[in-house]
Amino acid sequence: MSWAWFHKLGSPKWFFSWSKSWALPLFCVGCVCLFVGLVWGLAFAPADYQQGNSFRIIYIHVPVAMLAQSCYLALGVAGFVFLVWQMKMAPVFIKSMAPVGAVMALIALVSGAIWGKPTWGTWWVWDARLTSVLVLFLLYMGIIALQNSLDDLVLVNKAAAVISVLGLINLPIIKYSVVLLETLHQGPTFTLTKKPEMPPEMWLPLLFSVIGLYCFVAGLVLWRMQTEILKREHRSNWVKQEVMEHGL
Amino acid sequence: MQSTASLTISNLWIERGERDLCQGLSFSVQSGEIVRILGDNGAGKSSLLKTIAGVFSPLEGKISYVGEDVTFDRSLLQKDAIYLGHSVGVKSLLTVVENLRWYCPDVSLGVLHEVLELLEITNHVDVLVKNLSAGQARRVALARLWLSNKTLWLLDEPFASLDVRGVTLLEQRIQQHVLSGGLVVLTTHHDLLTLSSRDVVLLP
Amino acid sequence: MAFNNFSEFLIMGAHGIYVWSAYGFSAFALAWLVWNTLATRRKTRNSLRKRLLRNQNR
Amino acid sequence: MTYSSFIRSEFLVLWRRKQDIFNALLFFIIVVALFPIGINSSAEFLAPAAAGIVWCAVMLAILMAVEGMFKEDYWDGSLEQWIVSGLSLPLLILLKVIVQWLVVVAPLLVMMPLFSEMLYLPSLSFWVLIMTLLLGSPSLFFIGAVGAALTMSIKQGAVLVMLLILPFYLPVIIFSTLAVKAAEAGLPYSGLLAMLLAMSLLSLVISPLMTAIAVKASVN
Repeated sequence: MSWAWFHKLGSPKWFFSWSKSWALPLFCVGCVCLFVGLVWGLAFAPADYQQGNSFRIIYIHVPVAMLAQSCYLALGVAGFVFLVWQMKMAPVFIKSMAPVGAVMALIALVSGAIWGKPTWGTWWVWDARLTSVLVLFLLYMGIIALQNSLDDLVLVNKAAAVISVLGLINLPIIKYSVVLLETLHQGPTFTLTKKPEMPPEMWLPLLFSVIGLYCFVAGLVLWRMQTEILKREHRSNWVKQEVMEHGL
Repeated sequence: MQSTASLTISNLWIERGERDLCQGLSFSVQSGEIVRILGDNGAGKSSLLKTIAGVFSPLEGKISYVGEDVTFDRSLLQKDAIYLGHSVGVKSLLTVVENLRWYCPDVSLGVLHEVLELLEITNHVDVLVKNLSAGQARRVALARLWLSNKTLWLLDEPFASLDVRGVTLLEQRIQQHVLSGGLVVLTTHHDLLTLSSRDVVLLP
Repeated sequence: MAFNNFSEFLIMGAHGIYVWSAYGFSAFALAWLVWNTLATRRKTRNSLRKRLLRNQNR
Repeated sequence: MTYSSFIRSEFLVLWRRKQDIFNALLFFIIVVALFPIGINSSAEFLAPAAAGIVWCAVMLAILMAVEGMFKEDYWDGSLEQWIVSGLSLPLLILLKVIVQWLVVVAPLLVMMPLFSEMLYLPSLSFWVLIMTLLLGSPSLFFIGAVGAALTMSIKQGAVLVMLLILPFYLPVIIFSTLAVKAAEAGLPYSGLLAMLLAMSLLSLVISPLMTAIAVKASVN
């Protein structure tokens, strides 16, 4: 296997020009898929026979919760890559991804709480999944706070990587530990091994909105990374050219 | 202490935050030599010493000590070197003797007191360092130069906050060290009174 | 379509308030994220360009 | 510098700073006392909650003790001396954390019988509580050391360390209190104790390495 792509990814200049052709299309595809999925789910999918129409929150809740976890996984991997290979793009990625992940976790928490009210009759229960998403949110906020309070760039990079890697190691333990607390939450909607229990007209829109949100977030993160690269590489000639040539 | 040693820096680049320092710096130090690093504020004198000592790694370049490449693993050099930075690493909650015992645990009490007498801090042996003056605390740190038997000395502004008497003492010690085959790399704003040194100038 | 008319769609069998507030919050948060991303992008580019022009004039 | 002279000076410094440790213990006592006074002082409430109360207080007290563990070394230049000493930095950090653990946890354990009486802890779960403290607290110190190292260059870093580190402490507190509850209910609890031990061992391996990275990055 060729490792050329890996080294290319490590170069800010290459990454910048590559991401320029991907960010907008990804974002647009994401928006369209998300729109299709949400409208389909909100207006056309049949109501759940137990939960009625409140189950329609699933079409935003599940994608967002999945992303909150995927983002954290990605942060941990990026942190590891940085600590082992000193790849320059990894801290840029962490810096750009952390706020996005935090917003995802926050939406998951809020939409979950709102969904809980009609379903369980309470806004909040100390259930395994809710608690672990709350912890996830706190972890994201910790990373962001740490990055904002340190001012030396070398230290910011290392610190964010260290805490991301630690979080990645700890996340399974946290999940395992909170499972031991009581659980009210329904099981996972999608698993790789089993066919979904929902009828297709219910899970197909969900699939759309999941894929849509992934693309949406990918586009956003690419944009944020571009900004971060410009900030960090502002002394190099290609950035000067880039800034002067393209207005926005 | 080794009788012949050499430190060679070749094509060294150091990155500090936003700036590149020591762009492609090369020099070497042999036994019996004093090298004085000169340069404006912010030219990277302290960073250079820290890089040699292994506090951080250079962006590019090679550091070799007694013929071995130590760029990636500085432990060979570190076992044979003393580094004194801006903050000297003297613990304010330990007494003078405890501080020196921390750094040089193998020295006998007799030698310890001899050196303290030379440095004129005998009266304060059992005083916590936080109760000493800045100059006295500096002398406690400098006492390591008398107590340990290392070849390479990396001294960042060693004369800072020393009085005239202290400066003379330290210069004598450096001279003595160099004559017995030691290597000294130092930065200073003072003019060296009795020592002759080779200068390496860092351009910003 | 799972609903007969638009007002039924809005009410969602008494669950409308929950569904729409969840979606409202999500839309707000996502919109903030997009706005924040684009705004910092614009600000960074502008400030870099200004700095560059200032240096050129000097 | 050698490993043994390092350990000796660490003990000495901690001894000179005994007021700090004493403050952390006092803080522990006050937190424990808050629960009966603030919520409910009856045995029916306190007995089942005792392990949780003790663990919350222990966690906060340890966090207080650990949060600034590298600050002084950072400002007086000792960290640089550790790095250039030619000794292994992770090993030095490991030793430092172990010294801290001994000095803080030993008095906590000594005070435990008193607190178990004050909180009406059922006598059969007392030793399980002690076991959870012994097995679980090392990981609190190791994780806390990483947080302390990451924030040592910030003058007012205490709140940040809490924000950063407390989420990582959750599993320890969950496993510990569950173990005590299981013991009270007569269920097997050795699995939970093994979990605590595993976490302490895992953090013993990972934390010194991560802390070393943070220390090296902070000394700039």
